Amino acid sequence: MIFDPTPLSADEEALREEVRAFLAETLPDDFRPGLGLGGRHDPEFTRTLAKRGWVGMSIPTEYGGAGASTVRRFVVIEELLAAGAPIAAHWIAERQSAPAFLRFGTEEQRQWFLPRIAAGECWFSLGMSEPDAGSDLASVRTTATPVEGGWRVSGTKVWTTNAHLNHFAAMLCRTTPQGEGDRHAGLSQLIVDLSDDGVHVSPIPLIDGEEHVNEVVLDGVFVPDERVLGEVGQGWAQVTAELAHERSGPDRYLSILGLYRAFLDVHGRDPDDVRAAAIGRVGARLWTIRQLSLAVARSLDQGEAPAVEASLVKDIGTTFEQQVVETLRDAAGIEIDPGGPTMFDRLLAECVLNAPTWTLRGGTTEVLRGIAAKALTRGAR
Amino acid sequence: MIFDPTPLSADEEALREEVRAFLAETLPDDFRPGLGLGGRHDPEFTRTLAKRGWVGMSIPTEYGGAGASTVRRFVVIEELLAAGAPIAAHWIAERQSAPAFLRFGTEEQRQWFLPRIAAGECWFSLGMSEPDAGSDLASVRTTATPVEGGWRVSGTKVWTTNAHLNHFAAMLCRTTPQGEGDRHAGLSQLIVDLSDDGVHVSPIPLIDGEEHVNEVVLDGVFVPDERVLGEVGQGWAQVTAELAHERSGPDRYLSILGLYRAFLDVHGRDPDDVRAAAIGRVGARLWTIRQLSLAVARSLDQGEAPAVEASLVKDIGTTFEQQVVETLRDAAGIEIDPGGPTMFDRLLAECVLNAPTWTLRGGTTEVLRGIAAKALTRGAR
Amino acid sequence: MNADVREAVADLLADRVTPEVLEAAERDGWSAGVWEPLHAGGFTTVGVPEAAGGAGGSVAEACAVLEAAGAAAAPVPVAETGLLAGRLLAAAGLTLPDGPLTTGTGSVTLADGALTGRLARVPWASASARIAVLADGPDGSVVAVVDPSDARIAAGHNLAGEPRETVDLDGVVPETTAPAPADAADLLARRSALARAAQIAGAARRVLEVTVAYTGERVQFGRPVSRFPAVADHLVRIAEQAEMAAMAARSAAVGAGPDGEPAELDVAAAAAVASEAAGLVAAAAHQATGAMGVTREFALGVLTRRLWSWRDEWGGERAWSTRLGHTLAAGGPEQLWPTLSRGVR
Amino acid sequence: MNADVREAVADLLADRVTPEVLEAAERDGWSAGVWEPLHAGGFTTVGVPEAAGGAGGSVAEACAVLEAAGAAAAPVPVAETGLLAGRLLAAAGLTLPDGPLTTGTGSVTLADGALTGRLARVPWASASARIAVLADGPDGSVVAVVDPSDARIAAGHNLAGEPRETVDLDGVVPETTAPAPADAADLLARRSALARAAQIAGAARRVLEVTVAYTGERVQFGRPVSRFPAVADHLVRIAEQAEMAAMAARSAAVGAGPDGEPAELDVAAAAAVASEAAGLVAAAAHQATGAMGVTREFALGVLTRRLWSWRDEWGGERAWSTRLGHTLAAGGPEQLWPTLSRGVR
Repeated sequence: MIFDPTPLSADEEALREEVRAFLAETLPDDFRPGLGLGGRHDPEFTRTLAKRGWVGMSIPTEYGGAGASTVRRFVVIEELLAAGAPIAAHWIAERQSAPAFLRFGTEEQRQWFLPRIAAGECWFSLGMSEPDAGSDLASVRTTATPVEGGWRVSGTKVWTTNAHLNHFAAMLCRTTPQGEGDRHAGLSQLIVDLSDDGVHVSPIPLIDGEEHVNEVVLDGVFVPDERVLGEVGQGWAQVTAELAHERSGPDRYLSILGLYRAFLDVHGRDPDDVRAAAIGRVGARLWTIRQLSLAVARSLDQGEAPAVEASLVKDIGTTFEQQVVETLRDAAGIEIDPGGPTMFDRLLAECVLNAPTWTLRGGTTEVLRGIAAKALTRGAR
Repeated sequence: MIFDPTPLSADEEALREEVRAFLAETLPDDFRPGLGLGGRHDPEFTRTLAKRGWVGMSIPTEYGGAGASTVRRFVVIEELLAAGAPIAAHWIAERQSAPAFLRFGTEEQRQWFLPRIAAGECWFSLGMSEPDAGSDLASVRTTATPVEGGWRVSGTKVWTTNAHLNHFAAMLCRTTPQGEGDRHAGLSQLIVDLSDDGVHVSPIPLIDGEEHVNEVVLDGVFVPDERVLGEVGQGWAQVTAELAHERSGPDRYLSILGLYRAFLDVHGRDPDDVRAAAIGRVGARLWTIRQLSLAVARSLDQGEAPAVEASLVKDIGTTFEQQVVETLRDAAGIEIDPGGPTMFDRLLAECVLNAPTWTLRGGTTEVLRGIAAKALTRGAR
Repeated sequence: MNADVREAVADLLADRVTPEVLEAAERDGWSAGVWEPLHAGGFTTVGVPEAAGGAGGSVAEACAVLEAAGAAAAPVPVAETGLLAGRLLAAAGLTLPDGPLTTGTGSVTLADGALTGRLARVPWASASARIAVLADGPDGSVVAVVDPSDARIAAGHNLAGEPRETVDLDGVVPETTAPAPADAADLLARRSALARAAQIAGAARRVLEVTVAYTGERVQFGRPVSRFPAVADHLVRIAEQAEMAAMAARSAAVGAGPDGEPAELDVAAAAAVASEAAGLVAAAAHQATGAMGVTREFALGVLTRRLWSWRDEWGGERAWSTRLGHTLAAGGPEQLWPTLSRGVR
Repeated sequence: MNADVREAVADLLADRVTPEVLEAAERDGWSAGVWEPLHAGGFTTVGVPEAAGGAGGSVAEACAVLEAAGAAAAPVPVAETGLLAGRLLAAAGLTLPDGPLTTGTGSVTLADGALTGRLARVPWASASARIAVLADGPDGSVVAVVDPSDARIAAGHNLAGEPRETVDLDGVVPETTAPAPADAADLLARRSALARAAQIAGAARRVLEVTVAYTGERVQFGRPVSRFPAVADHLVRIAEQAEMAAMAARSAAVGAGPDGEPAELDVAAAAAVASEAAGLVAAAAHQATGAMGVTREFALGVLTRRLWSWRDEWGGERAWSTRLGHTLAAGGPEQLWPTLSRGVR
């Protein structure tokens, strides 16, 4: 372990400038940056990005993508997240679903889904969590029963972000009843069309007052065989591979950039030493974590599989994000005012309410540390 | 749980003033306060204290003690620790051994040991830990074999503070070979005379350069039957009861008082806001934890058994002490200089090197939190 | 005694502050249905002398009420009516108007019999019958009683949806005025901070109960999640911080004595400790309860949104720590331990 | 490249820095037996141009040496000889004297050809062949070379027993002087802080190895203690902080480019991150290893005493964070992200 820092090539730097210029031109001056899971759901913005080739960048050109490296995608994603751009519409489709089709999908699925994803026209949700399951993703009770030409799916999924807006969800289902043995056996991923009549989506209101996550009840939804993703019975292996994919990207340390920038704007003019120290603390760690995350991306491009490193970086990143909120709040020394006059006021309120969820996405702190601890102690024996 | 604050009576306050006046008179002006385990080993000081009735205070008058309440003892101990007075000679004898004799000892043992402890003439060490045992105190390998009129003890004890200076140690020994079942069965406490020829004491040098903890090798030491403490085979129950006794006293939050006072002296004159905040943080928590600790003492006097509360207070206290060292170091913003010109320089160096041990005494953080968690979740079902 | 008060208020609120009532209060600005029985029971003016129309009792008893109200997340100005506005009026020799009261900080001037100025983030202003205003008059500081309908009030909330409104006084003629004691502003600030510390202590304690119950019932990988060491660790931290907050708030309150005001040092310590505890408790509880904890249906968010709000109202951890630090530093090293070990009265 | 350097130095030091050598070095002030092979291998002046008598190479390669030296706890002035004194001399156009070198900060004046003033906490002053002194001369800043035997040197140490001595110059005639570049002091401070960050990164990494090995071997309650969740958690934290320190130090070093100096912002970030990591790593390692960890015989204390010392030398976490914060604040919100996302070169 322990990566070396990786420089960006001139090409990669040029790409960054290009994205930056595009965003400066496109986003309004008083734009309120989105935090956390990548900003608001804005189909128009997603399509505009797609026209530039910045959606589904790592999809090969033969399927309508840019066939870009992990690092080039990193550069674009980083700028979009840094600006808090409204990328929620294509976020899951591009980060999770496209790679899954490439690894596990049929040629037909690739040809149908990937060009649509790259065009920003096909949006995905995740269908993993179930009520009372928590981080125990294997305790799946949603069942898919084989029927003529496909499967009939019934069950309930929760924490399904933007299911009321997106087109599809890859749902983890039990395709063979659970036996005595391996709890991970008998699971499969089925692509459910969220516009199907048997799909009932209702919002789960959160403490921040938002209603973008949903409960999705599947009431005998028919999924044809050609919409099974990967192998029947291999759902668990596929899902864990996907989770590893989403671990260490810039979304693990940039949720707070909007807040940080607003702090500088509102409380960072000629700051006293308390505020300066807070600004410096956040900056130093952000600068470092960014290099760690970039190093993981580069290593993926070099064909390595830095799963443990990615877990560490994710844990470092999300812990950092939560600390930043506390550090800046303390340094500001103000009452939190959700309707306050400054961008910092409003973003601080949003961050305080949302920060608890940042360590839940993509494996809780405990799960991540478990993975890392196992690798560390295995290395030693 | 959750205690009410308890006021001190006029009598108790008067006692405090008396101790304070005594210390002001007795300790030299440039006195360097002892940290952590209660200051230096000074038989002369211990005897002087004993003449005032401040050693073994809770020993009943019929055995030569003051028969004082837990709170009165709290008051005296608190002042001694606040001053960093050199009380190591009688510390264990008075905190652990005297209560153990009262609870488990024979009348003969009480009459022999207790007056000597109260006179400051009989000093004890603890003989619990063994090499490679860590917090697993039950993995005792020191064996006591029955012989004519007593026991013959062989084995090795470690982390035995001041065994080279003290008179006795209550050694936890295996008196029945370990069977398949309960690892805690077959243990007994034997009072070993540390001046015995079979006792070989050698120092364990620590990273702070001090040599006050020892390895004690027992090489067939004879212990007569009348020096068995409590019942043969009940050693485990006795030892855990003792541990509970030592949990939540003022030694859990006053290790750092000397450092704190020196910070005020050296870096606290007209402090900037960073240093003022540090001073206030430490003060606010110290003030609060002291009330918690005092509430435990009062509740003991009222016949309650606040074992869980005591664990929480100990955990809060030792965590606090470690944080204080970091808080004051950060606020001072200096290089640590063990031979530096100020008392703060010297105490900071000592604290940084010693702080790691503060969470080890009397049950590690993990053990304490385990006790507390069990009680919390039991309460809920 | 204090325990009896806490229990009485807890019992009274137990079935009244339901999730539905809380949702309604966020829409309506407060809950009359919660206020009425508290007021009828005399709990809204505990700590205000009977001579001034209050229910009498000490600051400690008032804080006992606030602990219970905090634990229940009661959406009513009970702190504001009694310890804050009530005692402010009483100290100026005024009699309490009936109904909910509030007060706030800001710069207000009394000239030619009319008040001009702005009060920022006044709790429950619109819902109050009267606002007690501390103003600069021609002959010094005065306490004035204002009808909120005479003021311009702009909406505002804290994270918990409790009203925190901007009150503009553009030449408002007060109903009554009286000269304020010299230390009125400072004592008000102390009681305000202490009130929030007591509310935090109550809410933190309730968070512990909610979290212990949930993690004890919820089964994952075949056993209650409270048995997982990481979760158990969170529970212990919550318990520790709840104890710290409660002991700090109670010590400062008891230290005020039967008729007195809380000491500056005690309030500073209590506010600093409770403010920090609020954040640690909320974070640990959400970490322990996972996704369920952040849903609006679950009991936790109601409490944590209050903890996140209250910890900074009338000064947060850093502000009070800094103030306390300057005071302790001014006393010098010799006075440090005698000051900190001064017992509660 | 940097990895090769690290490995070469690690191999060279592996059998040489034994517990006995370390104990002896604490008594004697340094270890000639460790110095000689490092010096002979050219590793003590990496990063100093060959033209000035150094071994050449970049700041990044010099830091690679320091990481390995830090991991081995090598009791010799390798940072001081190369990156600090060596480059200071080279920048003034001077050629390096042979043997260990050092430098320090303080107020020193050159007048009538003689140096007067005091340098505080100079590392390895007595053990050095020469001290490079930055002084105020009549025509501006100069770099002067002093023989330590011409100075009055008062003993002093850091927590690890490494010499940190007070050097008094009472009219000492230097061997050589040369005008110093305008930014010599600032660049020296940056390289000094970066050097310690690199040493911290190396030591932190080694702490991880030592702690993982010990907790993996040590059995308690029938299984290795590294399997206990609390201990495993400490191991992960150590790994995370070691990664942070290493990435920060390496990024700042690589950012200096082939011949350049490290950027202020990079050094500030690296120093702040490494300084904080040092404390966290030491605390977690001692928590994981318990009583054994604090004995002088065990390998951990050698490293943690260095971490506790190095983190504050040439400025600690708060000092560098504050400096970085003022710089970032001066750039304003628009420049914040462009500045932080500037890649390493």
